[in-house]
Amino acid sequence: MHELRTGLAFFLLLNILAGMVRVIRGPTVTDRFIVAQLFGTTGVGVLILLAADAGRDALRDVALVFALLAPVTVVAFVRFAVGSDAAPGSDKEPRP
Amino acid sequence: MSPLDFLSAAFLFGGGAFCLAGTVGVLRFPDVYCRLHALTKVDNLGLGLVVVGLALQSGSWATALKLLLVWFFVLISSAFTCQLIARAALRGRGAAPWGGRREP
Amino acid sequence: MNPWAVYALSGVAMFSVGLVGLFSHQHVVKRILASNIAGSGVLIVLVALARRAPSGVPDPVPHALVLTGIVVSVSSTALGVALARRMARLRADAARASEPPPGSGGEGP
Amino acid sequence: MDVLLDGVLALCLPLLAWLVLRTESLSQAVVLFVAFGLLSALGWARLEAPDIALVESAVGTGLTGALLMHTLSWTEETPPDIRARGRRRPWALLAVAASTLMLGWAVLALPADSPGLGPLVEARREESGVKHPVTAVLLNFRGYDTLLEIAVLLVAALGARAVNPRSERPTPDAGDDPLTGELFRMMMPALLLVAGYLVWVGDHGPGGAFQAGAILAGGGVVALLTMRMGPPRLSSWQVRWALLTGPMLFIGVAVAPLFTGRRLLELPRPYAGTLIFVVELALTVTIAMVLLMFFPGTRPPRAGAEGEP
Repeated sequence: MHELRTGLAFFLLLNILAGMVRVIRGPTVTDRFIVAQLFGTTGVGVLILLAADAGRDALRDVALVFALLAPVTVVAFVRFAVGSDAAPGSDKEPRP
Repeated sequence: MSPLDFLSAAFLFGGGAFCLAGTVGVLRFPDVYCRLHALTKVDNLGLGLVVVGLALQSGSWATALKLLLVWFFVLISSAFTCQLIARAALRGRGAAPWGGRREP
Repeated sequence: MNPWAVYALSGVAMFSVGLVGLFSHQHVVKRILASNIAGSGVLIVLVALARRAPSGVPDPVPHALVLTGIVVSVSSTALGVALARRMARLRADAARASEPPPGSGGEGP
Repeated sequence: MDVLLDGVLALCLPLLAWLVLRTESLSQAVVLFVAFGLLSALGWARLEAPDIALVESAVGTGLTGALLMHTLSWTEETPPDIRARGRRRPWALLAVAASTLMLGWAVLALPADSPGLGPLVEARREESGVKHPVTAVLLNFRGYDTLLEIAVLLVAALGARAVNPRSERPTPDAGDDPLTGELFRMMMPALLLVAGYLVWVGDHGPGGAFQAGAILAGGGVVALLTMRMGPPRLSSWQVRWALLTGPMLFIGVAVAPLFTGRRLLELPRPYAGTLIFVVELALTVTIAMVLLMFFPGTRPPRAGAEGEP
């Protein structure tokens, strides 16, 4: 079972590396940020796979923290992408 | 390999397949909104199957519940992430949604 | 080539990449990123060396030092970024003051 | 399979670092830097350093990414350092390559199995009052480092606040947007719960004040960036007390043994555990407030020249 888990963790790591292509090629900032979020989730997957080994339970807390702090970067990105004059994501038209 | 291990291995493979699908989706899809769609697939299904697979072989309810908690938080943040990014892309940078024609 | 050596070499490579980046970029935020990367490289070398303990349990003292190192590097990054913001604002004010007010008097400095 | 995983991870860390610094556009560099933080957290996990992976993920990826992204709207997009590319002399590259090789050789020349200070810490761990060796080292055996580290954090927070004085308070109700509002309402209880858990678990497992403080600061940042909360103003007494509780309590605990004939920072054995826990709680509040003060409330400069950020 350890081999299967480590193999899958390695496979997910290859997924992260494959995602690098979109980061380099990504035309807009939003594309790059989407890939960063994809890395976050795949990273959580790798961490919980590694956490299943003996004595590595603390890695689940690391995955928990990753999952919790993902929105922080998203909100910062939204604030940057929408431009700071409009209140981020408010439905009303951005005030002049 | 007990039947439980076979089942959890199947779930793990499923999870890996969805992660692959999500990554390929983010690489191949033509515009921001399709890629967002692919991103959230990795969040809920890819990670979900991996979590279920690990919970099966974790052998203790506490670990299984913690894994489900991690997945629950990822689900919440992924739902909001997708919506916020889509709106930011539509309003801020004005990335036009893909018109359906094959790009070269 | 046991695992700790692989990470130690990777840390050394990161340190030199960060160093090169630090000196070859003019943009402030780029240099802050470069110094962060060089710092991470040093920390990875330190923890990789801590993992050589034959008893399998890695040595906790470098872990505590690196933990402190990461927090200090984050606070130095934050201060550097605050200074970068200040420079950008001063540059913007200077640009606004020097350019002739367009047509209807434009916005105040 | 383990060797493969370690090898690829160790290989692509410097590769990603080089990628971060090679890109021209700043936003791409910042996003790549967030991905780099994630991969280094995986590296810490593989190096059996869960504490550091925890701090890296909480502080490095969570807050530094948000801080850099937040700064992007201030600084111009394509930095004017294209000329730097042409100036790279071959000698400089040769010197760097030589020094890297020397460093690599020096690291490999070290003895392959030196036990380090692990056995020493293990022998004295009961005296420290906590079961987790890293917390024992951090807050008891080398409490001096942590005390000075808190001072560094305070100085950085005051410096960042001094450099951006005009942080006028954005109207908190400007962003009555249902989406981020709901996100904030859902996230805060989870963040508080996990922060409390991490402070408590620091006693016998990886966790502690820095990770918990960073998580609280993450919640604060979401509130700050969605205009639910103005930036913490130094003039309000709550902010000052929040900034001072941690260091003052830690200094108090450090100096108290002097009066009973012991040396500085020599925590009395029976109460060491509870003292450490109380100090960590106070430090969590301070660290959360310090990390929150790094985020300004000011608007980016609306100069005509810059136009679209």
